[in-house]
Amino acid sequence: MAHRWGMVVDLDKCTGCEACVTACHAENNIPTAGATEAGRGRAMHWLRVERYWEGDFPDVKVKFKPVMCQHCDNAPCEAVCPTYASHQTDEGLNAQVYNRCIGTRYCANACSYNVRFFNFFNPQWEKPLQLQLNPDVSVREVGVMEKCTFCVQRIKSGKSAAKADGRELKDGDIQPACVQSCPAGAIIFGDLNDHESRAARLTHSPRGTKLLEDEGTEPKVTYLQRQSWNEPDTQ
Amino acid sequence: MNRTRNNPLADDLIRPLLHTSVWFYGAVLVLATIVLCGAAAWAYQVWYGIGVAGINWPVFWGFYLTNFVFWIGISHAGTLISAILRLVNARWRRPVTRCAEVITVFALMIGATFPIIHLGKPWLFFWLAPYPSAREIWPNFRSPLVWDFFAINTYLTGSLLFLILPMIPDFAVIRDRSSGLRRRIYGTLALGWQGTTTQWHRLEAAMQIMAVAIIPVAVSVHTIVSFDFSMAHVPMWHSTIFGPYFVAGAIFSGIAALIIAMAALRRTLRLHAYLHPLHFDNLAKLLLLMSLLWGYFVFSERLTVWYGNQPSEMAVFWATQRGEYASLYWTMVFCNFIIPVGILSFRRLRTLPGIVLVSCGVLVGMWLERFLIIVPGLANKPLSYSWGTYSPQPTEIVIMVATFAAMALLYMLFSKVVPIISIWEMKVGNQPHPALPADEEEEQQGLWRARP
Amino acid sequence: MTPMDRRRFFKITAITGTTAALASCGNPENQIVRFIPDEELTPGVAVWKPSVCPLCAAGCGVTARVMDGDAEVFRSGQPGVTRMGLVRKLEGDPEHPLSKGRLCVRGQAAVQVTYHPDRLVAPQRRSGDRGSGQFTEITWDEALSVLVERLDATAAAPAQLAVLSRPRRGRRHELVAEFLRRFGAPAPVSFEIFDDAVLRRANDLSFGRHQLPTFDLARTSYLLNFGADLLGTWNSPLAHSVAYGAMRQGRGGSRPKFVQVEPRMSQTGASADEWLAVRPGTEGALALGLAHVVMKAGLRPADGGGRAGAQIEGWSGGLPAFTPEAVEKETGVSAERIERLAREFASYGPAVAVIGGAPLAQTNGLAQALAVNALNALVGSVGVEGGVSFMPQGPVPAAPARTLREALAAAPPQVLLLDDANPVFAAPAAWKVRDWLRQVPFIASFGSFIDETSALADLILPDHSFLESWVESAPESGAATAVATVAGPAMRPLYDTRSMPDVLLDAGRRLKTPLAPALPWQTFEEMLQAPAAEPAPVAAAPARSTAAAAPTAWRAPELDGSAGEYPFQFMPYPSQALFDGSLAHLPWLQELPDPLTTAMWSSWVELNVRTAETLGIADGDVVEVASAHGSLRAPVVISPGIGPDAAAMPVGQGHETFTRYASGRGANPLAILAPVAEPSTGQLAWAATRVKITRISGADGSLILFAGATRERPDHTRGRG
Amino acid sequence: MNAVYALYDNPAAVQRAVDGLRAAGVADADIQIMSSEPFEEYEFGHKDSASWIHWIAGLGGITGLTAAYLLTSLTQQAWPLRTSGMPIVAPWPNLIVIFEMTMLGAILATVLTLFVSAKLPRRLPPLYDTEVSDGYILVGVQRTSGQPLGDVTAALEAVGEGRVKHVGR
Repeated sequence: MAHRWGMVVDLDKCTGCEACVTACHAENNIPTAGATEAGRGRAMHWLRVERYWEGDFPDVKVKFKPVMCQHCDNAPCEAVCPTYASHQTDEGLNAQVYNRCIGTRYCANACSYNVRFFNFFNPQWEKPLQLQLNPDVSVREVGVMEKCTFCVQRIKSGKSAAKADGRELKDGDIQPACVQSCPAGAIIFGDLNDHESRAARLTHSPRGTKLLEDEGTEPKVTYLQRQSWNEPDTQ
Repeated sequence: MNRTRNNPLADDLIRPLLHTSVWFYGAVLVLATIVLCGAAAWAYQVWYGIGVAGINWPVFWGFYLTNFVFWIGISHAGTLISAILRLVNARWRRPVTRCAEVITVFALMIGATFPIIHLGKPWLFFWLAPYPSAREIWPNFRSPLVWDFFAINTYLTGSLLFLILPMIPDFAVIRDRSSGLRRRIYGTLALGWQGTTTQWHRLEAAMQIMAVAIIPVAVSVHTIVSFDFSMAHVPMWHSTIFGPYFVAGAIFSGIAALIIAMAALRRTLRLHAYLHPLHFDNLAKLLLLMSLLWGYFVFSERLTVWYGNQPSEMAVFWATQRGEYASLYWTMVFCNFIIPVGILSFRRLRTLPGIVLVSCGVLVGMWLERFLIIVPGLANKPLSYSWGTYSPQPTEIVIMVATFAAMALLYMLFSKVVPIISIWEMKVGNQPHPALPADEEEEQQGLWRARP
Repeated sequence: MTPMDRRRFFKITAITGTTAALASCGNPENQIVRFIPDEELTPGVAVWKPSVCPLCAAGCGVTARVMDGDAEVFRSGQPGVTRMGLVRKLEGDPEHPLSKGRLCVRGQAAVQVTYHPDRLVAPQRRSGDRGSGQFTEITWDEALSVLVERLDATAAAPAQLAVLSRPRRGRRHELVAEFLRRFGAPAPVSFEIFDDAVLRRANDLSFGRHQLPTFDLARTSYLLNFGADLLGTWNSPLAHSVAYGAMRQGRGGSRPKFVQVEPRMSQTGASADEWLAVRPGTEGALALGLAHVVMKAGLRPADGGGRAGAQIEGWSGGLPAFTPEAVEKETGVSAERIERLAREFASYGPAVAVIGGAPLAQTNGLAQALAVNALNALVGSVGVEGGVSFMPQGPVPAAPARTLREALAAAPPQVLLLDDANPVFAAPAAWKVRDWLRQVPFIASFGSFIDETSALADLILPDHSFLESWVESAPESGAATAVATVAGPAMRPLYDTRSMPDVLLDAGRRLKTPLAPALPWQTFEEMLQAPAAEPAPVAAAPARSTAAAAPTAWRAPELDGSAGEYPFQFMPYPSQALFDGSLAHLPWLQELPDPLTTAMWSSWVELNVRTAETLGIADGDVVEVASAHGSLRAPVVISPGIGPDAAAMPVGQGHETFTRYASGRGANPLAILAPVAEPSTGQLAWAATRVKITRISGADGSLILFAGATRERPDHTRGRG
Repeated sequence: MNAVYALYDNPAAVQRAVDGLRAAGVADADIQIMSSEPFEEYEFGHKDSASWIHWIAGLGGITGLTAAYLLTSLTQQAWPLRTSGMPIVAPWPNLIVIFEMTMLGAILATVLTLFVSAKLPRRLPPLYDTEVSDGYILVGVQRTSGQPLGDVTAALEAVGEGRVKHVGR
């Protein structure tokens, strides 16, 4: 059976530390916008940790929510693309084909989660920062939309490594950069078609919710809600 | 009834083609400079990247798409109105049709450049066209942008033909009345037109069919432009009212543009004898009707959102109603509803200056309407963490100004090469009844009064 | 020069086998020197090499992903290109007991240290005035002879040599200390603004361990944290976070409770189940209040506190001064809440209390730490599963004899060597570090970048980056077992840099009067491979000696500046991304949205919502923050997570000179701090300054936020509108 | 080729001329009338009217519809890419493209029919007079060289006004 990649984010574990954010930058050659451009809303974070305040001082709470491309089954970004740059792959990834993108930015508008980022200029790495670039990931040129790929390069190399070793792909063989770095282990990635995988099992957790569920986008990222403390029964 | 050489009609209408004032050259120079500035701004943007515009995350569409919708809206002045008037055989349409249809063609051409200007990679714009562009993949027919391509393509083709076909007999007139190079040029353009009864009949029949065909196309064009927005899950975009709302708005702004163009023509080309107060008055009544219709749509849209009380929609609602965009919003309501209804409802106020003033206001208001549809929705999508804002940058403003200059320039140049009022249609109009002699009286006296 | 033909090129290559020059196609001005690679890498295939993250004291093990690539290098005074193994990404080392395959946000960005565009590629000699930042490139031979000449000149008065570094552990620091000792110079001076000397001192008193504690978060059932940003920047944040993940989910039974007590919500506080705002500097009073309730309710006997309890005045009498009502008055936490928390803490063990960061950076810091230690001891959480323990260690390296404050009080030395410390930026302006340094006749820096302190140097001897050199760490906390990590270079050096320990060893050999006895190693690598001293067997549970020390009384903190003139307590805090400012040069970290404000590339002052309202300040407005010792300007972020009489500000920005990414950006809150110290350690009490705040102007665009709105459901519904 | 024509300045005279020519036995198809405007109020203005042009337009529309249907469905199946969970051949969006191409087909067919049936473009034939553009109406008959035109000339002159002119001969 074909793979169907999915992710689970345990909000009870997430500490908002943003290790995933930098890991994503490092893995995926995401350009740094710089202060001026960041001030004009051009900072690119394929993965961001949303923070919301609840209540007022002193009874205040904070909610962290890492938001990346939700790889929706019914992704609103796909159909609106005139060139099929955005489409669904056989493994359930919401793919963005950079070569086919002409920069209408329609997909980014259609995306309910605002997880698509646009190359307003040709990306630049001041020498020798280009040496940090990951050779497995292409650098996107001006006018191209980009977003979280679930580290498709890692999926590919994980599959080919398993094939080279002549074995089946196991749960946990493939870890996107954010999953690998997450100190608290709050992000879990796996094959949703493999019912034994951690991701598949956690997807059905009673704590599981989808982001903006009522938009009907059928995301493949599940958020496990934060729990509250219940006073244990003291004998 | 003298129908031949002594009739000043053809002379009047061809005169602008033969005599050109210094003012014309001056104006062309100024407008062409502005257009070149716009071209330079675009070149700058292509060179450095679309980032020189003010668009950002999450407001990925800004001035360019606003202008796109605005100009496509303006294009609804011409062919659609002209086709409707032709079908209902409104006699007063005759001097109006061509100057209206020209607006359609040029506005469409200008409007259609904006989706290209706004592309991240404009050098690949032709990938929107239906051909197997990259790796044998055809465009995605599910994308409203591809629908746009088809709709604009059909409407532009139709409008262009609708404009050009009735020009052929007029070219023949110019051919027959000129000599030398001009005769050869217009001779070619006239395609050997003789004016045989067969030709006249075929032309009339073709125009009749085209008029029937172009009306649904025009309606579909702005509906499809509205689909660019209503197909996306952006708060206050995803609305079924958008089709008719956009079409009504388009006609509304189109009529305003037509009134301004006609007033300008009347003054600069001294066409007082042809563009009568009646024409303006009729168009003003149409404008009033569209203003009321627009108000009705806006009210319906706002009421349903307010009543529905969905948080993400209400965020946009309040951002426009009383937040960041409130000043623009209320200016829009003022220009599109309060002023037009306030002035055009009263016969006494429905004077030429009044009508032109209202029309200018409507253009401003309708431009703002498009801006207020596009930007606040994108800036306030459901995840409030990703809310943003937008401010236009010089490149966008220069390009926008340049397109207005381009419209004026094209219009002026057109009026220099083609009679802006269809000669033969005017003649036909004169056949059974002499047209409104009273008007001419008034014109001679330089008076302008509302007609009883 | 005759253009080199192909045949001759091969000949030279064959003869020398190391480096050769190749003229580029007939363009003599534009020569590309291509160095011959000397390592075998399969193109496109990644190799993983271990390393150690040097960015904070935690000492986490990392693995570096190395792939080949063309690098522009600078070798032997010549720029050129070579194909070499390049580190592309850092990951946590799965085998490492601290990182367990994970890596924190700063560690992820550490790779940019190596590839920073403003990294020094060769030794530099000052060519302009001191502090002008003008340097000229020189060769290592020149640089070393200058250094050795200076050292020789000081040999007559060896006490005039000083080294200023960070208080880190490990063999590199041992080497430096050894060098100084054999030279006859005093022990190194160490400085780190966010050092935990107060906590080490308290642990020494309470538990006989001069060491930072390790918390068994994974198995605790109740975590009570007084102000420590333990998931963000404090102590061993990565190890804490790994354990925190296990604590939250991933073990059966009931879910533990996490209570955070602090005056300003930190990233750690944001994850708490219960967040208590407390008056700054009164955390200890709350801890004692809890202990009072526990003892009074008979949940635990007073002697459970043991040695730790004995450190607290009035402990054995049940802390009569710390009734819930009295503590409510002191801390602002309601008496009922204190009662409830105390019962919870004592009932749902294993429970652990943590203190760190700002609560200890007060004049009463030691008493605060002792109070929390005693609370832990009272509920029996010391040395048990789910409690607090101390990592077994080898003989703890002798604590640096001198703090920077002590050194500043003395006359400046003749020769000062700077290693990885930037006190001109990180010490309060009131310490006048810059003036002191200007009086030092000769300063040499081993830094890779020109920062505020090395800008004053006469000589810069750039060190390798950590990926290019032998690295090691000997963390003092973060795991239950002893951890020592050593790793070789993950890649060859890009530039004409040299490992600082090797330079010291080399200089030592070149001295006119050799070191006596001479250092036994030729290189740092040799030192690392030499057998280290066996770790002394230390029981996981700390020994409880009964050594009596005078009990300490908790007293309210003394703040600098009168409450009338300076109404706000100023709370600088280490930034999640930029830490103490030493990471402000890394673009990834500059562009990282702050977890709580989402600010990037900016400085800001956090003010309470009502405070801002009273002062007529809107988000982004620029204010002046003035203490009795200086003032700064920064934009305001209005926050619901801070008390009305406090103003918080992240440390990290405000560099004058620190590469293109950090220079001239934002303001440095450390500069305006009062030179108030915690008396027992002399550590700067960086949370003990009062400030006043004046609105200067509207938003000037210097505050760059990533998020558009701060609430998930802003009030936009029909009824409210 | 030779031809004779007359220029009249009012349509009533033209109608009389046409009637006269018919009476003289000239076939309707041979009578050519040229004017600078259509005259729908007169019988001669309805010469050659035909309604089949509408059918051609309809045919054009059907062609456009078929082409659009094939274009959309075949290309979608040629490389079946999934987007937004929609079916590979997505009927609703395709209807829009089909509609536009239908209308385009009808419009193009109409224009094509106009050009073909009105014999445009062409070189201006000899039987023409630029005075047509001044508002005169031309009535003429053209015959192959050598055939006499006396009957026509007589009929045209019988109208009593207008100027009779000869071409060729």
